Amino acid sequence: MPEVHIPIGPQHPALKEPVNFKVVVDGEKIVSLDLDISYNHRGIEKAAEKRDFIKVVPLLARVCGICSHSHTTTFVKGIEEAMKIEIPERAQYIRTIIAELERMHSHLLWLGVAAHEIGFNTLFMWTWRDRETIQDMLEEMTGNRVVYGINEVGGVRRDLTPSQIQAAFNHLLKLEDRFSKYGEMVKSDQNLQIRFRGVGKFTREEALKYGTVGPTARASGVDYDIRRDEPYLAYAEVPWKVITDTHGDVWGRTLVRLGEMHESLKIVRYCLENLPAGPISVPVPKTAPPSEILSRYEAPRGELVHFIRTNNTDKVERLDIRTPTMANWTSVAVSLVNQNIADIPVIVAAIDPCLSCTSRITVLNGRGGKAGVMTWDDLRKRGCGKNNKGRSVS
Amino acid sequence: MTGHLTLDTVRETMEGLGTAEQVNKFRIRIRTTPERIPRALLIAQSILKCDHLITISAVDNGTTFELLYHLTGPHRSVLSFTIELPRDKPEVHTVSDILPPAGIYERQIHDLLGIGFAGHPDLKRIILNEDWPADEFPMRKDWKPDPKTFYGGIRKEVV
Amino acid sequence: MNALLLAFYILVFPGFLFLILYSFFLEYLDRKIAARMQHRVGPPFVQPFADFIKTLAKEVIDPKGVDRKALDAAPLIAMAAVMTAYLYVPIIGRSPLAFQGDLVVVLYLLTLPTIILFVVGWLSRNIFATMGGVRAVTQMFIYEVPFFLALITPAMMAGSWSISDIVTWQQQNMWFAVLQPIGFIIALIGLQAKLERTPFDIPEAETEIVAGPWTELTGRRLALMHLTIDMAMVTGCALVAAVFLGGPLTPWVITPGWLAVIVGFLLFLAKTLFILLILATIKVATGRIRIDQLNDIGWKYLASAALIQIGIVLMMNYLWVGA
Amino acid sequence: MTADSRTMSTRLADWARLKSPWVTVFNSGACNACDIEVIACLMPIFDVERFGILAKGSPRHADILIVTGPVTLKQSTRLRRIWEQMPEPKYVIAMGACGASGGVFHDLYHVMNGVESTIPVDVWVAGCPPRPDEIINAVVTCLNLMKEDLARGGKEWRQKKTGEAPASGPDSAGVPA
Repeated sequence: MPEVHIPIGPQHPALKEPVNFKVVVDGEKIVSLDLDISYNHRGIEKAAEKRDFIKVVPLLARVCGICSHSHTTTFVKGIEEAMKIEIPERAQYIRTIIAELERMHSHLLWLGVAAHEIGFNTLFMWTWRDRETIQDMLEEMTGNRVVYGINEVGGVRRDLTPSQIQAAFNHLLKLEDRFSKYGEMVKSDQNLQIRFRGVGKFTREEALKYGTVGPTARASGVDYDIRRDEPYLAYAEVPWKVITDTHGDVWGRTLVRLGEMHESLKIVRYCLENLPAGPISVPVPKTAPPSEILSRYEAPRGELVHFIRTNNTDKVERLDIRTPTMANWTSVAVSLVNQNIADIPVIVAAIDPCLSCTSRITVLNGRGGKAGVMTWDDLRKRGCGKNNKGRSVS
Repeated sequence: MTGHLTLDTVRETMEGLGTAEQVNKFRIRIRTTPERIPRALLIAQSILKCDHLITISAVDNGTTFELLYHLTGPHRSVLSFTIELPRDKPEVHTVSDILPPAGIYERQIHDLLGIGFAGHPDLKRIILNEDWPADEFPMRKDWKPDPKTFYGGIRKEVV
Repeated sequence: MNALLLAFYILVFPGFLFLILYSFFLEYLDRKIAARMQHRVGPPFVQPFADFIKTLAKEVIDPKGVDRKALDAAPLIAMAAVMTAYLYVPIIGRSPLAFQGDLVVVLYLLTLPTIILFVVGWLSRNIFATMGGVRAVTQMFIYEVPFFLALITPAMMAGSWSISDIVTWQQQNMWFAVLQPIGFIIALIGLQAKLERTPFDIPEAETEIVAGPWTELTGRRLALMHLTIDMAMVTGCALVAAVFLGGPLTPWVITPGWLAVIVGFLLFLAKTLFILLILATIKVATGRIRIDQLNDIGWKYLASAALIQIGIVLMMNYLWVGA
Repeated sequence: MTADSRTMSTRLADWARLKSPWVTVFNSGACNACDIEVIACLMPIFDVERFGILAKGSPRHADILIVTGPVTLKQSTRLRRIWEQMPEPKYVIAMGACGASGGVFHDLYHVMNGVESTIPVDVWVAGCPPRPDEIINAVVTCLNLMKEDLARGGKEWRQKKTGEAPASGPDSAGVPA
């Protein structure tokens, strides 16, 4: 078969979000690949410079729907560090609970989508059905199923009542045996193993060289986790451990994420049991002193970094968001070369891309890290543009 | 777990390249000049064993452009190399050969702020759409979207 | 069988009208079982019929530079092939049109829909459709050989190439599912692959190449092609039920003719639904495998198992005739 | 309902169109909160398959296009093309605050403030993100709208009533009346 250019995306059933792969294939094997991720760029950083600290939090909660709490916590944690104020212990615990619940529902969502990528819809349905229990918990605590506006500079907006805590304990019991059930099911299921083992594999050096973060890196043995390296919120006091694995392929990432779900559940239970009493927020000055903060946070997908510079006004002088998926895209492009087309959705889903966060980068093609990128116009001239009058599949 | 890098070990390894100062318990900022950045990063990568590039942040503080290279490693502390670029000709050599993920962040900075990266394998347009005018850089402080130029997208009436 | 009764047999009762209604019912049952196993409520009873009528009434879009007439004709050819194959499968007793060798004719006609899918994929000039078409044909090479072998071994034992004779042979002796379990399993796997259902739905892998050969089909073409695949499901289930589970005949002869017909028909329904249950469970319990993995599994395990089955049948024939 | 002047076959076709609406989701630069809520509708708890709603990959097979997100500049060309690829009769549901006016991303430099700027929209859903049951309610309103359109032959009567410019896409004359 001659060199075939296949545009996959931005409208594609496998991708829950708009990403475009221009894949050059020989038969079923991928020769070179170019990802174009910039469909979600909305210009959030420019808008953040025009909003004061109270109005910017709802905007940042909507950078990405699945990890909205991560973005608000990172920003708010940075501003509090700039203002040098200590928020009450109870607010720290509530933020940790919501953060870990978000990690659990994000990993469950990922497990379902990964199973859907290989056509195993039953696991997709079951995992998402159990994710609804976490959604109910989040809705009881924060008032909204997905984008929960519980963070504000100086603490938390809503308090946890004893009845909510009791309801949360019952939910956690139910979730615990569901997680262990999925653990056995995934480990014993031949189908997942055939499609996941040895796919998109890279070693520890490659993982570090291409700058992978989060479960993708921990699956190759890289032992980085911001919750332990630079402890924030209540992670210093809570007994938990970092899950790492040595497989390095999609199968390893599945195991890491399953382990992390169990850890998150333990953290939430611990935080709910010894939730300290006290106020939930602290009055905060309107302006932040001039300073430069690199606020790092362990989002479900990896290391999320907000670079904040304040200059004695009530607005941010510069906010630079680097999202975990952005760091993982290099590794995807490199690990996709000479795999089969059928594996593209699996490998891409393995880093659990959250494109609404990324919306920033196009990546080099696979030949030895050099960047030879085809833009949309080259494709239009060469590939799908010419075969029908503006009605081609984009 | 190896201990955090102390200020004087960093000062001693970086003695000719720039001044170091401790920002907070985890972060040390090193101020250098654009020419020495590739050498500084090589030393950080080899001697100080910083194997993970967190990100490259770019700031337009009205007068000049500032670039910050944040690195971390198994020692768990963060090194931030900061350089300043003149506003009229912002040019610096690329570091994507030393740190492959840098190729990504540099492309974004080039697109949003217009900073040139010499020697970058491919510096084409990334995050703005295809019809965005080439000379407009949205993240610059002095940039305002003027309604006359066409930035892309299709209006419903125009088919 | 005079001409009027034969026409009624072909056109109405166990003929085309019943085939269309039964294929809607089987699709409904398939989706309902899959939904119930996934803890969902599942579609209402009329859903397949509503889908068919709606897609029939949609606008037909022809991408630029596409051969309209060929794309219109392809689904009709596939449908005709499956319908004629259906006539030779015994539904309420020996099929009146049975002749020596109708097993081979049915097997050949059942492969036509896959080839038509490849043609449709090629005609619709869309990269996804062509990829899907190529995959459909490569998959066909892999599962056809074991599927044919699995269905020929009962013919060897029954000593005749007609499905109706195989059914009468089973009436006197044992069912072939009991005599040749390996052949029965391979036939089920082959049927699942022929209907391109989940472990083998590589051609229209929804998450990889949008909808495979179906991408550019719209309006009545989509409706007819979808109906063809449903009819192929009915014919396939009926074929495997007849060849391996004894079809509509009972071991003891029922004297009044009309009672035998009714009992035969009920037996046919029971066996096809049983096979559908197996296929639906396979569909729900597995995920899609890659085309190269299917290649290994197909040739390593299925083909060799089919050959072993033939060896066993030859030995049994020799002993049987010898004893 | 006016006296039923339509023939038997059109009444059957209209009944079928209401009974099996196929949906395709297009993310035009959203924060994917709306997307996971739309997928949550397909899941066991809210299960839209009991109304016959199926999520289809290719726009060729879909009747209703659910657009999430404030249309970014880059996505508006794709959104337009996807909308043109859908066979008649087609309907568009704009999701949440972003679909209506760009929501929290209103007037950002890379956003086109809502789906209405690129393609004609039939149903808007409130909420950020709207809950799955609100999404199902939106599909049901869309079906009612479809029922009235079919009874009056096409979408023109709605345009005349609201006085908005008729959709400039391929008009709905292609529908077999």
